[in-house]
Amino acid sequence: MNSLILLLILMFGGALFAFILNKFVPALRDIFVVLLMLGVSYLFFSTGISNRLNFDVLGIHMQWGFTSASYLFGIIVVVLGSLALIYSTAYMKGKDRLGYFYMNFLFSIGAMLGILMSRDLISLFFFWEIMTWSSYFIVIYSGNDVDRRGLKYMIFSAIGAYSMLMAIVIVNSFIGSFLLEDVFASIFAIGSGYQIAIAILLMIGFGVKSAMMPLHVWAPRAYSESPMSYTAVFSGALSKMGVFGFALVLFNLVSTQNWLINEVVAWLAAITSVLATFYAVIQSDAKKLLAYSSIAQIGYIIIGLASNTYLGVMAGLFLAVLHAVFKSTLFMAVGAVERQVGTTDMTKISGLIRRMPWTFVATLISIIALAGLPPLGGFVGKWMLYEALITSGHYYLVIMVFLSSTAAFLYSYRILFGMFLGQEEPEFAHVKEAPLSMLIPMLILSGISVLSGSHPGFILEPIQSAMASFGFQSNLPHESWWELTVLFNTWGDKVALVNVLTSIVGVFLIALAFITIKGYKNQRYVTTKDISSSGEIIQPEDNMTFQIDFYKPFERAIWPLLKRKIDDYYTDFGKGLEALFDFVRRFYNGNGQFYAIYVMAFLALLLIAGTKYFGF
Amino acid sequence: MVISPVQYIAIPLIAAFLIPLFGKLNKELVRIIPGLVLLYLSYISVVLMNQVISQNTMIVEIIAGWRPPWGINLVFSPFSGFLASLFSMLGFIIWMYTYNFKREVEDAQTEKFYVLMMMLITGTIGIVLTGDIFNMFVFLEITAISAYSLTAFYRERDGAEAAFKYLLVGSFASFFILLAIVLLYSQVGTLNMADIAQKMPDVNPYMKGVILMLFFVGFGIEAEMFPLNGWAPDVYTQAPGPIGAIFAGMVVKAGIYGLVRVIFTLFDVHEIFPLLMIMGVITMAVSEVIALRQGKLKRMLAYSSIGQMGLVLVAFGIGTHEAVFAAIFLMFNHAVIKSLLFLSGTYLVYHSKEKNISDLDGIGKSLPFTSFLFALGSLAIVGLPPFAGFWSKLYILMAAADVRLIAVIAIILAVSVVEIVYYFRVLHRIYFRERISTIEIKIPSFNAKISMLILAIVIIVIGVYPDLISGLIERAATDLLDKQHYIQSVLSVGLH
Amino acid sequence: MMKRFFIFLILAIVGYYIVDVVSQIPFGENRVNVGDYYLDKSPSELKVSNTVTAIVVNYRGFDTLGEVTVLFLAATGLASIMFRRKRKGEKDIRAKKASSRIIQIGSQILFPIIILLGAYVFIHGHLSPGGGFQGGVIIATASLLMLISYRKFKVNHSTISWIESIAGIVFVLLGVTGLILGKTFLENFLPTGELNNLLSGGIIGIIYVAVGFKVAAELTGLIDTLLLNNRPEANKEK
Amino acid sequence: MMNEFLMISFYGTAIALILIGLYATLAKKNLLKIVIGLSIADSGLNLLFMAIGYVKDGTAPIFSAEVVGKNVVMVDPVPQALVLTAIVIGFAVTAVALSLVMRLYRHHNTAAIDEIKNLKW
Amino acid sequence: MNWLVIPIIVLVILTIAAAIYAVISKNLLYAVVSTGVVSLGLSMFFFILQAPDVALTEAAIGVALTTIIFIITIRNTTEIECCDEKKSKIDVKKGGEK
Repeated sequence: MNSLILLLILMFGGALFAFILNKFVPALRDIFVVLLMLGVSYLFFSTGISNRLNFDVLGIHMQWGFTSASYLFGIIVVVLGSLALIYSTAYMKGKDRLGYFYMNFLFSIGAMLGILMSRDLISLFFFWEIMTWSSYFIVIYSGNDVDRRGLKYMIFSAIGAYSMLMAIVIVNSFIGSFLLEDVFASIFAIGSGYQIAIAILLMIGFGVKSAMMPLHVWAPRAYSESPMSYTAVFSGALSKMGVFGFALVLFNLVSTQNWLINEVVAWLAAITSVLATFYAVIQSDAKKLLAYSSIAQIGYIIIGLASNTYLGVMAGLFLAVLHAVFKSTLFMAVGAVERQVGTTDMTKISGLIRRMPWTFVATLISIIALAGLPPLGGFVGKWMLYEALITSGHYYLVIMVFLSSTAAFLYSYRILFGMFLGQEEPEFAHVKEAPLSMLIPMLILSGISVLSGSHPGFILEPIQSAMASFGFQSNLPHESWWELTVLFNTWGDKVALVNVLTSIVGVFLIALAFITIKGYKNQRYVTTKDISSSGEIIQPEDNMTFQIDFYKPFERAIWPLLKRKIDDYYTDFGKGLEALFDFVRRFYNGNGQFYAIYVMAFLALLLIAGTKYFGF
Repeated sequence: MVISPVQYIAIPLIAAFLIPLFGKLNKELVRIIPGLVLLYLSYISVVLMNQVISQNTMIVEIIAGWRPPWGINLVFSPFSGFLASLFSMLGFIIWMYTYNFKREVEDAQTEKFYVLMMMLITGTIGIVLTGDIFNMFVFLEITAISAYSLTAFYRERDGAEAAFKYLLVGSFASFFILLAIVLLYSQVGTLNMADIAQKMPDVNPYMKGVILMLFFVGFGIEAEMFPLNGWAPDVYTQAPGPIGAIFAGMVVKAGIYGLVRVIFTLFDVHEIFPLLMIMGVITMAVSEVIALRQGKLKRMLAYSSIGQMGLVLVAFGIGTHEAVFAAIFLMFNHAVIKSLLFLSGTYLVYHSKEKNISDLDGIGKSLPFTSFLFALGSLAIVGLPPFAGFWSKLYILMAAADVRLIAVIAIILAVSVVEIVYYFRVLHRIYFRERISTIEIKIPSFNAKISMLILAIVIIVIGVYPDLISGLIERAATDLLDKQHYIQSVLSVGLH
Repeated sequence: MMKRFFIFLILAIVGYYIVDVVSQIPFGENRVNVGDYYLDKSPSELKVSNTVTAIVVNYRGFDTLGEVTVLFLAATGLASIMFRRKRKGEKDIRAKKASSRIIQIGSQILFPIIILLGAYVFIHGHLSPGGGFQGGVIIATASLLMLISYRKFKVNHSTISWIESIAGIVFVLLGVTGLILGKTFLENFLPTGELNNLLSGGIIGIIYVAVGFKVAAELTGLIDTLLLNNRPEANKEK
Repeated sequence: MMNEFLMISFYGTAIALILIGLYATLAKKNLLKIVIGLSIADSGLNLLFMAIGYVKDGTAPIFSAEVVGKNVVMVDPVPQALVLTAIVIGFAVTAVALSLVMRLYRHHNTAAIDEIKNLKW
Repeated sequence: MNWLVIPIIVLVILTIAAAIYAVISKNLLYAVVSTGVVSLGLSMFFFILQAPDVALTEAAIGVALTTIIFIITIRNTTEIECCDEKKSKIDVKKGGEK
């Protein structure tokens, strides 16, 4: 049997089996899902990219198989999927409806693999929808539907998916085939108006999943309210499907004459990243903060893709991989805190560094990667992005990205400080470190983050072959843009990243040792309520730590931008529609005689119209 | 005795006349006999369908020894045969569901229930099988009268009100169809559909137009076209649960069959297609948005059903081979999926007086199996893969795209979003709310579970492997579009 | 008022088109149609002098089967719609008070005569105007007469359903017999006899008798069901 | 002349009955009036069909002893057979309708159709 | 055949008048009886149209049976057509109790 089919059968069959297993032998469930995922990962890595499967369904020709591009994303999916499942076994312990949870978890991972292996639009859509509903079922897993987040997610996904479907059928009506290669080959032969419409419709579809600006409103709550073990995959891998789709559309379906599309997308992404960063800053809940941060980060990625330069695309893809790594680490870390402490409200938690040191380490590394500070991969990615934008002359975009990444420092700091540093509250004294099965995935991912800083080449290599399969060839003076541990730039400078890393880490370690030795004796524990005030009488309930309202001034400054959320417009629109629908409903007024009158009136109308217009 | 299409009518009739007698012998027989009959019908469906497909013919059965156009004949063509087989098999599954349904109803009523239910199914089968237009009217009346009575079956509901509305509008339908038949007879002097189709070109176009409009309205009422469907939501709501499934799965389909048979075969006027499509779009849009605002489960399902019928009309209105294929596929899918929804939904609101959606809060924990099947049906009906509904919707969109009906595609998809919203809202309530209502819960009986499970398996299997059935549907679509073949096959029968 | 005006308007439109169409149908003209074939074959092949009967029972016998079924369903449906749980000690009362003696005696005399008339009508269905339906209705009228005039007159529902079922089954089985004998459903398999003879027309006569019994039984049952509920005080349900 | 007169009177009566019946169904609020309207409209339709099947100077399509062998014009028997069916079906529908009226009256204590709207929207 | 003219005119007028009366009459009993008259007229028409079978059927079903079941229904419900303009429910009740 073809390993592609086997992969899908294992995934979906395994998902169903996990559901059934949970009913009868719940003890074996965790082991089963982890083993299944590991087996699938093995199968995935052994599959390779040359495998092609052709078949017909209902007279529609379909083709499955990985390309180097989708393989890259596939790696993200299986790695994150396996780690998140391992993490899940501890994180979800003791919750109910686990069979349901794991079933949908595996469904969505299987669907993602399906999306990546589709070489035709119908299978792509098919798996896209499976991914949508299975993730929806996890989003609403935790019960009370605050703000109807699940429904919102589903509505937006549906809008996106159906605009995709519309594009797909229109493409087919022109080209007569759903195969991606046929579509790519002949898309520019059809009318320009249709071309643009198709590109836009497809991008709406992918934009929803990657939470682009006007379509992002579902994301914050969906990310923050799903179980964290799934959010790691959701934000890490699932949103990358949108990125993958964007790449497909931008590189293959938008002709160079329609460069405006690229510009618009880039600008939307830039606005997304700035606004989402601002929102992230003013959140007090770590999960929501990370959710907004995810949206902002995907903004960078899409800016990179839309820049349509070799370096920009590379930066975008690099950031995509990296984002998957560090953002899922962060979600896992927050999940660990949530599980051990019971809350993720940063105004309540503080000083967990002593209680959960390993979680802290993972968070720290990921935060550094997120903020784009030098020794780690985030820096590399952002550097490449800036360079690409500057060399291609997108100066305003550079300003936007700069604004957004500066603001990102604010929330990066906040999440680190709010949860781990600061005064230790006595009520958290009993908190223990997260169990091993949660730590290991986090630490593995952190390790990847570190490596990405020192050896970006191991990520850039698959990216380069992926770009080749997207149709990008290096057109630059250098032979190569990177070596394993060395970063070049347009101007011919070389930076040996390992040296940077080792030196910075060395300095850091020395400083740490120094502080520890020097300051250990002077340390004094005070509670957050025990702070001397300058003549002001402090009430016991006043918590004076600066997690609270620390960013108030900043918030006040950006408030005009954020006052009216896009969400509110959607809500008003929905309300208006509902009122309209209620009006339509009055047609069925309950009086049977009116129904009979409708019949007669319709007949009269038809007789007039029929004899006049239908040519009888 | 050789298996022949007339047994579709004769066997249920004998059984219907026998049931009152057997009811005196043994109460259980009353429940069992319809099942046996429907099982037998399913069996002959398989045999006949196999014959039709393998020999690439249509079976035309003469009745009373007079060949068409003088006698009545039954036509088991790929299209009508497909629908007849669908009805009998679905009927059997629904019978299985009703076997232990509402045992507390009096014996005398049980007997009537089964007679009426069986005749409802037989009536729909008769409508699709008959080759004679007046005979179709008679079967329409059989269907209608059983439907009126079944709608008013429960005394504690507002069934009588719904039934009266249905009767009022349904009488208009019969009236218009009969009027059309009368005018048609005055023009062509025959009642056989093939003969009419053959003679139709000679009729003057004005007369043709008026007759077609009368048929259009008449069958449009049965097919739940938009301004004519006032009765439908009430009827679906008030009828017993399995009967709702029969309405959604068979009665409407029979109405649509009548409509398309008249338009495609009898008249063959392509000018009417845009009208059919426009009415379909309006029907779909209006009823789906109304469904969004429903607070009662069955009413929501009813409007959803009407909306799907609108989609079927759109597909027929496009009129290409691909579109007709999609329409028939959707008819099949909708019959199966909506039956599943009605059957499982019935148990979800079994003891609820108002049948409110809010009564479903948290019922997923108490009724896991039924809720799961309901969820599956919901996913399928909105056309999410990997369930059956996806392929038919895809094909309709493809057909629409091929003739560049971009606006229609947009409307269909926008309406699908609405559909997703209201179905997922229900699912959310089922699974993710705490149960507060104190309404007693009814666990489905074993046979009901089996019947729902069969439907669910069909949905999944067709969803994953649609080619299982596409051959039959392909033949059905070809049959519907090939008017000449129909005429020839019918009129040449019995010519020695 | 607006509504009424609107109704007049749409009725005027529909009426206009109906008039327009119908006026194009020539009146009294002998058009070529399937009727000619029936008029030609019915006396010569089926030996049935009443062509309408030949059509109703043989050429379009399937319609008649459906029609009988419609009546059967109406009776069944009506009984199901009117079904009401009996209260304790409630008796079946069809009329509020007994009719006057004159009416009673009159109906007693009339009853057998009407029954005979009905029987005559459906037995001679293939010879003269009339047939199963007309005869059945006439018989039903007779029992209606008794039901109204006698308070205690009871219709035995068991008997009725026996008659109904057997008559119906006879009809279908006659059809199926044709099928079994290698002919078609409802095809005549008996010798047709001589034109204008009582024993002519093959199975047509038998079917019409069955239809007569069936219609009579169904209508009687139907009226009885309606009469049983003829009690305003029983109607106060709520 | 005679033919036109017959045509106008038959077709006219039929259409008049149809329209009167439909009017009653659409405009009258009483349930019974609605049913009466339906039955009148049906009667009109039956009359129309019979009138269409009429043949000038035709006789009833019965081959009684005096007619056999003579060349007589007969009216079209098909409409007669169909109308026969239609009448019976109409009666069946009327019966069901009336039983529904009775139940509605029992339930709502009114026979006005605009007061019976528990089910709407 | 001219002798038929007058009876036909009478019949037409009678039938249509009865139909109109059946629709407008406030008393349902009268309306039902008028419907019976319409059926009777119709059955005459059928006779004139050389359709004795149909005439017989219409006479038996339309005139006798339909009228009777209508009357039974009226006895069960109400005799007076309700509130076309603005009569209240009380009138209907009275009609029912009669």
